[in-house]
Amino acid sequence: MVPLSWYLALAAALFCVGLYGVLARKNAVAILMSIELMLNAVNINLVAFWHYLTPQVPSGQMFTIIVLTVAAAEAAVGLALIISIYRRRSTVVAEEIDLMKW
Amino acid sequence: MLNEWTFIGLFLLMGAIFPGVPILLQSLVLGPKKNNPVKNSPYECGIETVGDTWVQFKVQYYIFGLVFVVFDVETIFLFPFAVAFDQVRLFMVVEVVIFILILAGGLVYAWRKGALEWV
Amino acid sequence: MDVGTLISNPVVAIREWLAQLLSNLGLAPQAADVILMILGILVIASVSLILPLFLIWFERRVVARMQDRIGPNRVGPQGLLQTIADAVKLLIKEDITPIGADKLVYNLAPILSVIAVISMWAVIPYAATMVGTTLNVGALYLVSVGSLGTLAIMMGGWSSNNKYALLGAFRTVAQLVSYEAPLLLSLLVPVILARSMDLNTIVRAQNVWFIVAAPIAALIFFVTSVAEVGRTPFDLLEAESEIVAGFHIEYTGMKFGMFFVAEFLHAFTVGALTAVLFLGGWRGPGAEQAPILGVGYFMLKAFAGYFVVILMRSALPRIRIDHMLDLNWKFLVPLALAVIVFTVLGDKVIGEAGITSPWARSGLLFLVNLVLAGLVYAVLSGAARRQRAEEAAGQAHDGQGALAEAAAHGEAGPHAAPAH
Amino acid sequence: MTAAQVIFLITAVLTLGAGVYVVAARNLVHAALALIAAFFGVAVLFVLLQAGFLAAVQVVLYIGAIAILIIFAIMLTRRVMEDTGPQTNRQWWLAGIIALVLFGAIVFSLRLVPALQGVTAAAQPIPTDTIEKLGFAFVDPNQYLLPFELASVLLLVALIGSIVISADRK
Repeated sequence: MVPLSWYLALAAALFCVGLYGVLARKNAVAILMSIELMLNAVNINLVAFWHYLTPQVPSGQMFTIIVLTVAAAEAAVGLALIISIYRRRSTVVAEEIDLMKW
Repeated sequence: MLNEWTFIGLFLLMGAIFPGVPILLQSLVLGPKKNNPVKNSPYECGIETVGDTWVQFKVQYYIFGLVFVVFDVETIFLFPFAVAFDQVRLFMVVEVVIFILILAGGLVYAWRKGALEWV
Repeated sequence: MDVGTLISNPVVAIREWLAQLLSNLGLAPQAADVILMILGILVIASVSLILPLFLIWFERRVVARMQDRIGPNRVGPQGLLQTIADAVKLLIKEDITPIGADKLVYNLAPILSVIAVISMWAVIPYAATMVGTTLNVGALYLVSVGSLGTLAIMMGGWSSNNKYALLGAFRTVAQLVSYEAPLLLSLLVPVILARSMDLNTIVRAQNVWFIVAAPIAALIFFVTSVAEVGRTPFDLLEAESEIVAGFHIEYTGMKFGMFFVAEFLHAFTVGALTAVLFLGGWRGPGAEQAPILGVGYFMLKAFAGYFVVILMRSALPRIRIDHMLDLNWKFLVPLALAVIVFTVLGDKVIGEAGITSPWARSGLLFLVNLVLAGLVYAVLSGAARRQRAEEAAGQAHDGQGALAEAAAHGEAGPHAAPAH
Repeated sequence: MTAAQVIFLITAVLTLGAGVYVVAARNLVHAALALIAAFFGVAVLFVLLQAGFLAAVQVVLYIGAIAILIIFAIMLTRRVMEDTGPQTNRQWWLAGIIALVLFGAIVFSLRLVPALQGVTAAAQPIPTDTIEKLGFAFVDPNQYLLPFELASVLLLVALIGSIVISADRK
């Protein structure tokens, strides 16, 4: 069988890739995609812990579904914000969205 | 349980090979290859293409996607509930009805706000 | 090998015989399992890919009959081989990739669209013992592979570098994505009634066909499924007369053929799924004892569903885009939500009251549906009456205005003046 | 090496590769398609972890809904397609260092937890009625009723919020 540590390492790697994307990408939509990657990494962790440690209790799967819900809500609101900003200012570059300095 | 999913995995693989073979057969072996720039240009009923392919689309399309995502997530919650339906009591069913009604409120809001109109 | 079993239950008999053969050859049981699986997949996949050859002929003949024509009747007996001739024609056509197209995505899209449809057949039960695999999330699996089809169309439309194709892709989102919401909701109703997402369990639970207990859900499921296929009256994503075939405008040869095959197989799958979820699937007299009969019943029901799809296609005009969206969001989605609320409450109350006879339960749920239908009728007729009243008031107002205007400009109006 | 390990390694490499492509690709639609591949890889991992329901949900929700929404947003903000300059900001090297350091820290701290070492099989057999338990847990007041109802409120707020944000006319 696959050891638990493999899943955890993969999740950590995926999380860090997502983190790099969030910090380094200029495009706001790309940043949002990187956040989705990070959420997926978290989900891998939750399901892996559920499978290996507490398979009798549905908590791990429960939280995964809650994370999915939050991810969906976040994507919906985030993309709506980006589209709205694009329509007002014709840009989706995160650095140029500096309304506070306007 | 893994056995069933192995079947699905192999099926998806085979589902890619089956249509892939005739496509490759046609494009690599059987079909003629006499390309020219005019033949390869985008088809617009014989008229030359003007401007960019990326015409601007309405934000209206996005709103429908948005409402869909919300209802998609809602239904995902209801599927395990449906499977456990024999165990749940009547008051738990009422809880689910409240859950559905809260989201129906969202639909009503979108409707009243005019977000569901195609303008 | 028992001949009786071979005739009445061929798949299991052949499977056991092959397993015996493979273990005699000295293969490990797991390897034998995988080989049997691959054989099963080959059978299901090739049947579902050869089936469209027949379906296309069948549909062309039926549509021709509806339009008082004969349809394909030259190649082979009754034109049966016409589709094969067409496939050969597609095979020897030139493969064109338009300038500026995204090569990888462009070539992947038709394959993905076939995968999306063909994969549904992995979980559809043909008979009591004949099913690709019993997945405990079967119903959800159907939706998940179905959503790959939406993706395939978007990929095809985006990668073609063509305005019409992109427009088609966007209409796809407006239509396929919108109609997925009521599809999911109506799919929930048979799952509630059967307390399982496994399709074979859903079929076994139908001592009384679910169409009795959930007629409205069945109707919603059927309509939204047809919309998901994207055929008339819901063919806005292709709409030859407006956006010249939409997302597959640039596709030629076999790639176009694959979109075509996927569409026809999907249309038949709609019939098959309606049969499985609402019409009792393979159930019928003697189907438990002789599964081969079950295949017959299943195919009969699936073809009945498919026939209705064809009738809809040949009888109805294309729906307008705003009407299409209104039908979905202002009618089907609220109705599906109401059906779920009524069904869960009704079913639980019936269960708590201690009624277990399947006929009584289905009958009571049918009454619940009837009440809901009455409510919907009352709401709709009320809304229609209000709208008519508003329109009448508006028209009366307009009419008076027009009359006053005509009076002000004289009898003939200003444009007729030069003629005098 | 068992079959499960081989499948895991292939899936892990493909998922990570797709993830790297998401953050590195210049063409955003390609990045979104790579994101879909990563989602699919995670679904395969869920299957390996015997969470078939979550795998199906992952495909329905992430690929069927969220990814479509993202592709859609990319198509609506079409200017981003014309971006030819660098797709990363000036501090990309700093971001890389942070990500690498974090990865190192996580792996290091994982090695410090003795409870995680050598876990290669599930502690208890995986129950066959996971979905049923999940469904019951959602509506049982003693378990997760509050998150369940809160989820619907969250979705309602998200729906109203995004309609308000995106429906304003210029």
